[in-house]
Amino acid sequence: MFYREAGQFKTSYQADNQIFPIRQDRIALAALLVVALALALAPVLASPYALSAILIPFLIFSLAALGLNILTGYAGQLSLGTAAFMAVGAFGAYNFVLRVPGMPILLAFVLGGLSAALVGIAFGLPSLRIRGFYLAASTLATQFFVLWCLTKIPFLTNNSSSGVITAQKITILGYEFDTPASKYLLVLGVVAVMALLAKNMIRSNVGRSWMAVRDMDVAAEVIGFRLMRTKLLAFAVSSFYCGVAGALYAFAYLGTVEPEAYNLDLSFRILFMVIIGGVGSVLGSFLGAAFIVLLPVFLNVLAHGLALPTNVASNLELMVFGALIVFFLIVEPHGLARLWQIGKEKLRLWPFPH
Amino acid sequence: MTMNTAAAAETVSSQPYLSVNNIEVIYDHVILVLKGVSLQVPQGKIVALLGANGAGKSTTLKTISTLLRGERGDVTKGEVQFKGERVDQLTPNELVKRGLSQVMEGRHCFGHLTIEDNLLTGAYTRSLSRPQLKEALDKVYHYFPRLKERRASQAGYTSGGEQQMCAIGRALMAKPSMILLDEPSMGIAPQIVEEIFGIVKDLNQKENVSFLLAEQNTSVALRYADFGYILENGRVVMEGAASDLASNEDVKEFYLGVSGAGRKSFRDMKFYRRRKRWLA
Amino acid sequence: MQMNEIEAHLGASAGRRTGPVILDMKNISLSFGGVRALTDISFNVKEHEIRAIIGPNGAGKSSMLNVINGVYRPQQGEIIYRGEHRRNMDCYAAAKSGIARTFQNIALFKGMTVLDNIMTGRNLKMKSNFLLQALYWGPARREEIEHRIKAEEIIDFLEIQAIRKTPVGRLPYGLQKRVELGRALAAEPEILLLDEPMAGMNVEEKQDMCRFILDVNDQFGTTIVLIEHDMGVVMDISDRVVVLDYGKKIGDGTPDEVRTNQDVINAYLGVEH
Amino acid sequence: MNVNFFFEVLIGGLLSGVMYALVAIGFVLIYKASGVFNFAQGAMVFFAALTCVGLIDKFGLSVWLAIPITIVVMVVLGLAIERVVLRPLVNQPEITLFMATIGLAFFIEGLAQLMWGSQVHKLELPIEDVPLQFLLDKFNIIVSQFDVAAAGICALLVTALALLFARTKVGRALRAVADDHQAALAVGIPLQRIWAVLWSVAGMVALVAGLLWGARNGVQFALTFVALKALPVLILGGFTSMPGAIVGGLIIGASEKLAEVYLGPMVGGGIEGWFPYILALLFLLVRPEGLFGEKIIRRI
Amino acid sequence: DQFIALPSYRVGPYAAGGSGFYGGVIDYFNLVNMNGGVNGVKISWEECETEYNPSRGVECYERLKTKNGGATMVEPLSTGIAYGVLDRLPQDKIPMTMLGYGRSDAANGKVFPYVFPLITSYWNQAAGMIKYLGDKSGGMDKLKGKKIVHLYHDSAFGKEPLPVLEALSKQHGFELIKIAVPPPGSEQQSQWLQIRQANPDYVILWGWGVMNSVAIKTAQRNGFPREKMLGVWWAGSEEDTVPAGDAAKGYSAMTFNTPGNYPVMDEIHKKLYDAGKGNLADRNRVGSVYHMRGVTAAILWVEAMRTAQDKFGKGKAVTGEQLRWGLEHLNVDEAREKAIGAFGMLPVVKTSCDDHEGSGAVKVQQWDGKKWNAITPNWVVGDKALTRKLLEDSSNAYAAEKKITPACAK
Ligand SMILES: Nc1ncnc2c1ncn2[C@@H]1O[C@H](COP(=O)(O)OP(=O)(O)OP(=O)(O)O)[C@@H](O)[C@H]1O
Ligand SMILES: Nc1ncnc2c1ncn2[C@@H]1O[C@H](COP(=O)(O)OP(=O)(O)OP(=O)(O)O)[C@@H](O)[C@H]1O
Ligand SMILES: [Mg+2]
Ligand SMILES: [Mg+2]
Repeated sequence: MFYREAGQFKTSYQADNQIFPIRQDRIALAALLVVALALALAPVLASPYALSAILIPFLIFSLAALGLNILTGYAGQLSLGTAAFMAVGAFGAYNFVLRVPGMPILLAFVLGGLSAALVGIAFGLPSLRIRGFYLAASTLATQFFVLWCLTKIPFLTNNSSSGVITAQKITILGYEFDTPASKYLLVLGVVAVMALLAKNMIRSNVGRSWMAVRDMDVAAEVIGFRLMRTKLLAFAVSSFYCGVAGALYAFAYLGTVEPEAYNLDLSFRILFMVIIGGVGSVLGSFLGAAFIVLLPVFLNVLAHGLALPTNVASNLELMVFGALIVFFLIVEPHGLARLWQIGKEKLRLWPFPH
Repeated sequence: MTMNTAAAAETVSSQPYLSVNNIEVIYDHVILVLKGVSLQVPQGKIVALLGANGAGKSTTLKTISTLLRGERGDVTKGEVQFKGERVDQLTPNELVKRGLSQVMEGRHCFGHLTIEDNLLTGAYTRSLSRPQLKEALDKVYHYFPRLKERRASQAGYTSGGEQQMCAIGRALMAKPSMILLDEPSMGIAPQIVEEIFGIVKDLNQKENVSFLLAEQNTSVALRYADFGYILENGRVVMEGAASDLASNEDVKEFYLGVSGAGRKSFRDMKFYRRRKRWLA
Repeated sequence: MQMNEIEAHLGASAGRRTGPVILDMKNISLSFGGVRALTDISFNVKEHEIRAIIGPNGAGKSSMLNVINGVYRPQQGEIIYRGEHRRNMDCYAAAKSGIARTFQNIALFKGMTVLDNIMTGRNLKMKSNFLLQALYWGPARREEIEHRIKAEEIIDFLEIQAIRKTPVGRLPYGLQKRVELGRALAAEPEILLLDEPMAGMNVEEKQDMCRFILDVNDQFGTTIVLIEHDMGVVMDISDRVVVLDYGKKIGDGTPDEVRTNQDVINAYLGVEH
Repeated sequence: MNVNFFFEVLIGGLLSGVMYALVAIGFVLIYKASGVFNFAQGAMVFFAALTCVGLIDKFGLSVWLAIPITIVVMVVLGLAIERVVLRPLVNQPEITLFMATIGLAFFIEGLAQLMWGSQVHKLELPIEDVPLQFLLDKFNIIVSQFDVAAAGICALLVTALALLFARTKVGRALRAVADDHQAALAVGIPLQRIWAVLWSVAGMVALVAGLLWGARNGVQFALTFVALKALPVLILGGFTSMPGAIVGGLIIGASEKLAEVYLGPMVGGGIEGWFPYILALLFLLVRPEGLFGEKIIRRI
Repeated sequence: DQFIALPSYRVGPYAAGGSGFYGGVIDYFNLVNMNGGVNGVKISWEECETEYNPSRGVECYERLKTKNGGATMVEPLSTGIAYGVLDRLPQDKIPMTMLGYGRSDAANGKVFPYVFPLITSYWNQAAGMIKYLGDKSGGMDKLKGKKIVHLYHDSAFGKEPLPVLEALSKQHGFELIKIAVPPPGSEQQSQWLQIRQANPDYVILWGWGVMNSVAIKTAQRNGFPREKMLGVWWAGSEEDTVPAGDAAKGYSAMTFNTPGNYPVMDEIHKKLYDAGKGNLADRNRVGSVYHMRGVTAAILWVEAMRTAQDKFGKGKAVTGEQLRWGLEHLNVDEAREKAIGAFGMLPVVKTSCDDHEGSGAVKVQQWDGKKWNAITPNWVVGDKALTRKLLEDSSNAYAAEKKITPACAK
C-alpha cells in the first residue's frame, strides 16, 4: 500500500534520470541520512562502541567494497588485490602528510587515493588480455608485491625498523577529529560523497561503458568503446576508492598499522562483501559490508548468550557464518541487493500476489 | 499438403502421450509468465506451439522438461504427465531416460567440445557399444552432412546454423520417443529448414516419435504438424487441427502474413501493424 | 525522427536512389587454421542501398560482416571504405567512421536495461569527461538528457516503450533482436550491418522489422547490409544480393537475377523462390 | 657459480613444484568438470588430513585403517556438498558458485576444528623425509626420498585423471557440464550424480594432498594456505588441464627457487611470495589461458 | 569484581596458540577465584573471538571495554590488534599488556603510558640470543668471524630485531646473513638451500605459525643440524615442534616462561582439571608452553591488581587507571614468586615508568622429542644498554611524530 509509484508521473527525462526516480525511495534515503547523522550527535542512539567499532569500520569497508564493486561488479574484472590498493592509499596518505608540510589531510587522502589509482592502472594492464579467474588469480600478484614493497622499502614507512606506521592525527581547519563521533562524521561524509559520485558515474556514460565491457567486451568494442581505456579507467577509479578507504582505515580506525593489516585476508573479506551484497550494485556494497561486519559480531554475541565453551562457540560461529553465506546465495544468487529489490517489487504488488 | 489434411482429419482419440494441465509459472518470484496453460500431445503426433515473441512458448517447453529450475522459475500450479505418469518432479536426466528430449532455444552447444563430442554426449543416457555409437553418429551425419565436415571443430567456432544442427543432432542421439523442439528453424538456411522438418516427419512416421515444437515459422510448422496451439501472453488462445488453424482467417493474417488478397510483399507493408491481441 | 514524420514519409519510399560505391571489398580471404571461411571474395556496397548477403549455413556470411567492421582481420584482400584503402578495419575505427551492426547470436549487454543498452549506442557522440559525469553537473547533465531524448525517440520508433527499464537478459528472443537494432540505430550509422535480424520472429513481426529497415534506409539514407535466411524478406526488400557458398561467391546481382541463377538454386535455394 | 648448487636448487624446486601440483590437481578436477573455482579446496585438504590424523591420534587406529575411513568421510562430504550447496545452484553464474565455495570453506574449517580440536598434529607416513643417500654420496646433491615418492604419486594421479577426462564417456560429460549446465541437463547428463561423484573424487585427491603436505608440514590449520602455492601453478598450467598442473608445478617450483636463491639476495629476499604470480602473469600475457588450458571462446 | 577483556582467538591459523594461551589465563583466574580472589575481589573476564584479525579485534575491544562496569585491562596476543587499539587506550584509560610481542619501544612508559610489553621485548630477546650464542661458543669474543643466519618471517615481526642484530654483529664481528621467508612460510626449500650453501654456525629462526615446523622439517631434509638452530619464543612451543615430529629433536628456542613443574601448575591440575573445571579440552596441553605463558601473564596481572589494591584500597576492584599504576609498579621478586608457587617459572619483574618491561631476561629451552627443557640454568640478559638506547631513540621519534611530550603518568 505504501510503496506505490502509481500517481508519480515524470514529465521530463531529467526527472526520470534522477538517482532515485521513485519518491518513496528518496524519502527513505533522506531519512536514512538523517538517522546516520543523528547517530553521531545523540549518544543516546549510538554508543561510542557502536560508532567506533561497528559504524566506522562498516562505512570504511563499504567504501572499499564499493571500490571493488566498480571494478568487479560493473566492469567485470575480478580482483583479489583490494587490500593492496588500500595499503597504497594508507601509506601514500601517511607519506604525503609526513613529507609535505601543511598538507591538508583531506588532500592527503585524495593523493593517497591517486597513488593507489596509479598502482591500479599498472596492475590493470594485464586485464587487457587476461580474463576471468585467470585475472583474479594474477591480481594476487598485486597483493603480495605491494605488501612486499612496503616491508622492504624503508622510505615508505619512514624508516620505521619494523615497518609499522602511526597515522597522523586528523585535523581539518584546526578542528581535531579525535572522538568516535567526530571521526564517524568525517567518514560518513567522505563515504556519502564518494557513493554519490559513484552512483553518478554508473548512471552516465562511464558506467555504461564499464557494464558493456563486463557483459560482452567484443560487442562493446564494436560499438565504439575503447577496451583499454575503459578497463584502465575502471581500475583507476576502483583503486582510488579502495585507496581512500585504506587511508581511512589507517587514519580514522586503526591508528597504528603494519603492512600486514592489509593482507590477503582483508582482500577476501571485501570480495565476500561484494558478492554477498550484490555484484554490480552500489546498495549491495553497503549491504554486503553490513553482512560481513555485523554477522560475526551478532553470532559472537549469540554464542556467548548460549554459554557454550569458547572453542566450540568459535567454531560453530564460523560454520554458521559459512552456512549463511551459502543459504543467502541459494535464496538469491544475485546478492542481498537483489533480494531487497525483489522485496520491494513484492511490496509494490501487495496485496495482490501478481 | 494432402497428407496433412488427412492426418488432421483423425480426431484426438488416442490417450495423450504428454499432457500439460493448467500450469502457472513465475520467474524470480514475481514475474508471472504462464497463466494456466494446458495442452496435449497424442502419441505419434506432431504438435505445434505458436505465438508471438514472449508469449511463453519456451517457458512451456522448459516446464515440461523441468529445466525451469535452473532459471529461477517456479511452477506454482498445474502438473505435467508423460506416458500417464506425473513427471514434474523428475530430473531432466530421468526424463531423457524415459524418452523425452529437448532441443533448447538458442543452440546451447558445448562450445569447448568438438561437434562429434557434442553429439556423443547426446547418447549419454544410452549404453551403446562402439559400433552402435558409430551407427547413431552416422545417422545424424546423414541428416546433416555439414556436421560431418565440421566434426572435429570445437562447436564454439562453428557458424550459427551449424550449431543449430548440432543441437538437433545431439537430441536425436538419445533416441527419444518424444522431442521438444524450440525454434528448430532459427538461423537455418531455407533448404535445410525443409530438410529438418522432413526429418521430423520421417522420425514421426517411421519411428513413431512424437513432437512438440515451438516455432515462429508458422507456415512450415502448420504444414508439417497435426495439431496446433496458439499462445498469447501466457495463455492458450486457440487450438485445433493444424489444417483448421492454417485456414483460420486470423491466423492467416497474423501468423502467415496472408490476408484476403494473398501474400503481400514485405516492401509493401505501408504501416506498422498495430498488434491485435486475442485477449488484450 | 518523430513517429508522425516517419509515417508521413512512407509514401515517398518509391523514389529510392542509390549513390556511388561506398564500401568496396576486394579479394577478401579469411581462414581459421585449416578452415577457409572466405576465399577471394569481392563485392561492393553502394550508398543508400540495401545489400543482402545470403548463402547456406557456414558459407561465411557472418565472417564477412566481421571482416567489414574489423572483428576479423582477413589474411588477404583490401577494404575500400569511402575511398580510403585499408588492409583491414579495426573495431573502434569502424564504429567511429559510422559502421554499426547487430549480431547473429545476440550480443546485448545482458545486465543492463533496454534504455541503457540503447544509450551505449550513442557513446561515440558523448563528449563530456568522466569527472564531469561523476559530478553529474553542467554539460554532462545536459548532454545526458539530450542523448536520452534521442534514445527515447528510437524506443518510440521501435515500439519498445513498455520494456524501457527491463534488463535485457529477461526479454524474449525477438524483443532482444529489436533492442539490438535500436542500439545500432542509436549510433546514427552510415552503414548498418544486420546479421539475421529476423531470425526467431513470426511473420507479423518480420513485417514490422522490414518496415523499420526500409524506413531507416529511406529516412536517413542509411546503407544497409543484411544477412537473412528468409528468402521472402530478402527478395522483397533488397536492392542487390550477393550469394556465398563455402566461402566462395557464387552469385551477385538483383534479386531477380539471383533467384534464377542456377548455381544459387543448386547450392542454396533448392527451389525457385 | 657452483654448478652443483645450481642443480640442487633446480631439483629441489622441481620437487616442490610437484607438491604444488598435487594441490592444483584438486582445483583442476572441479574446474574442468563443472566450471566452479573451488575456493574450499584448501579447506578440504585440511579437513581430510585432520580427519585422518584425528582417527590415528584420538582412536589409535593405524594409518592403513584411518585412510579408508577418511575416504568414506570425504565421500560423505562430497555427497553432502552436492545435495546442499550445488544442487540448488545449478546454472548460476560462475561467481555465485565461487562464492558458495567460500561459504563452504568457512563451514568445513569450522567443522574440522569442532570435530578434532584446534591442536596441531604430526603425521608419520611410512616414507621418511630424508635425503636419498646414494645421490648425496655420489653427487653431493640432496634429494628427499619423500619428495620422490610424492612425485610418483602425483604422476599416477594425473595420469589416471587425465585419462578419465580424455577417454571416457563420463569425462566427456564432465567437460560438457563445465560449458553449459542447462544444455548438459537437457541431453540427460545426470548432473547431480556426476557432481556427487566428482566432489567425492576431489575429496580423495584432497586427502592425498593433505597426507603428503601434512607429513611434511604437520597437520595444522595452515594446510589451508597451500592453496596459495597452487594458484600460480594453476594459472600457468591452465585451469582445465591435468598435465598443465604438473608442468605448471614444475615450472613454478623450479623458477621460484632459482629466483629466490639468485635474484632474492639482490632485492632483499622473500620474493617467493609474489614471484610465481608475476611469472605466471607474464606467461598469461602470451597465452591468456595458460600453457595447456582450453582456449576461452570469445565469438560474436 | 575485576573485569578483564580477553579478545582471544580459537579458530583460524593461530588457534592452537590462542587456545593454549587464553586457556592458561583463564585457568589461573579460576584458580585465584577459587582461592578467594585478589584480597577477596573476584576476577571476571569475557572472551571474544577475534580470529587474529585486526578489525574484529578492535570490535571486541570496543565491545568489552564498557562491559561489567568497564574492562580494566586487555591483552589481545596479536600485534595487529594491539596496534589497532593502541591509540584508544589512553582515552579509555585501559592498560594493555603485550607479552613478548608488538613494538619493542613501547616499553618506554613516558611515551606509551598504557602499554606494557611485560617481561621482555623482541629487542631484548635478540640481544639475549646473541648473548646465549656467545656464551655457547665460549665467550662473546669467540663470535668473531662466525656466521649467523637470521631466518625471518618477512613482515614487521621478522624485521623488528634487525637493528639490534645489526648493531651486535658490528660490535662482535660476526657475519649476519638475513634470509627472508615470505609468509605464511609453508615452503622453505630455497631458503634452506641458501643456508646449506652459506654453512652458518647458527640459525636464528624468527618465525611464527606454520613457518616454524616447516623450517625444522626442511632443516632435516637438507641435513642441517637442529642443534644449531635457535628459535624465538613464538617458535618455541609444542605447536612448533610436534608437527615436525622427530626432526625437532635437539632444536632449541627462547622463552620467558621456563618449562618445568611448579606448585602453581600442580594446583591447576588438582583443583581445576581433576574437578573437570579446566579450560582446555585436552588435558595433555596443561603445562604446555602456551598454556604456561598464559598462566605467567595472568600471574603478572594478578600481581598488578594486588599492587594497585595496596595503594588504592584493599578488597576493592581497581579501575583501569589504577591497574595501570599497578602494572607500572610491579615488583615480583623471588619471594613473591615462591609465594605464588611459580619460582623460576618467570624472571623477576620490576617495572617503572621508564621501563614497562620490567625484566628483559630470557631463557633457552630445548626440545627432547617429547617436551621442552630449560637448558640455561640462569636467566640470560643481553646487551641492555644497547637496547635501551634504541628504545629511547625510537620511542622519542614516535613521540615527535605524534606530538606527544614524554612524561610519566601520575
Ligand atoms: N529467466 C527469466 N527471468 C525472468 N523472466 C523471464 C525469464 N525467461 C523468460 N522470461 C519472460 O517470460 C516471458 C515468456 O518468455 P519465453 O521465452 O517463454 O517466450 P517465447 O514465447 O519463447 O518467445 P520467443 O518467441 O521470443 O522465443 C517473456 O516475457 C520473458 O520476458
Ligand atoms: N572464429 C572462428 N574460428 C574458427 N572457425 C570459424 C570462426 N568463425 C567462423 N568460422 C568458420 O567459418 C565458417 C563460416 O562461418 P560463418 O559464421 O561466417 O557462417 P555463416 O555464413 O554466417 O553461417 P550461418 O548462416 O550458419 O550463420 C564456418 O564453417 C565456421 O565454422
Ligand atoms: Mg522462445
Ligand atoms: Mg552467421
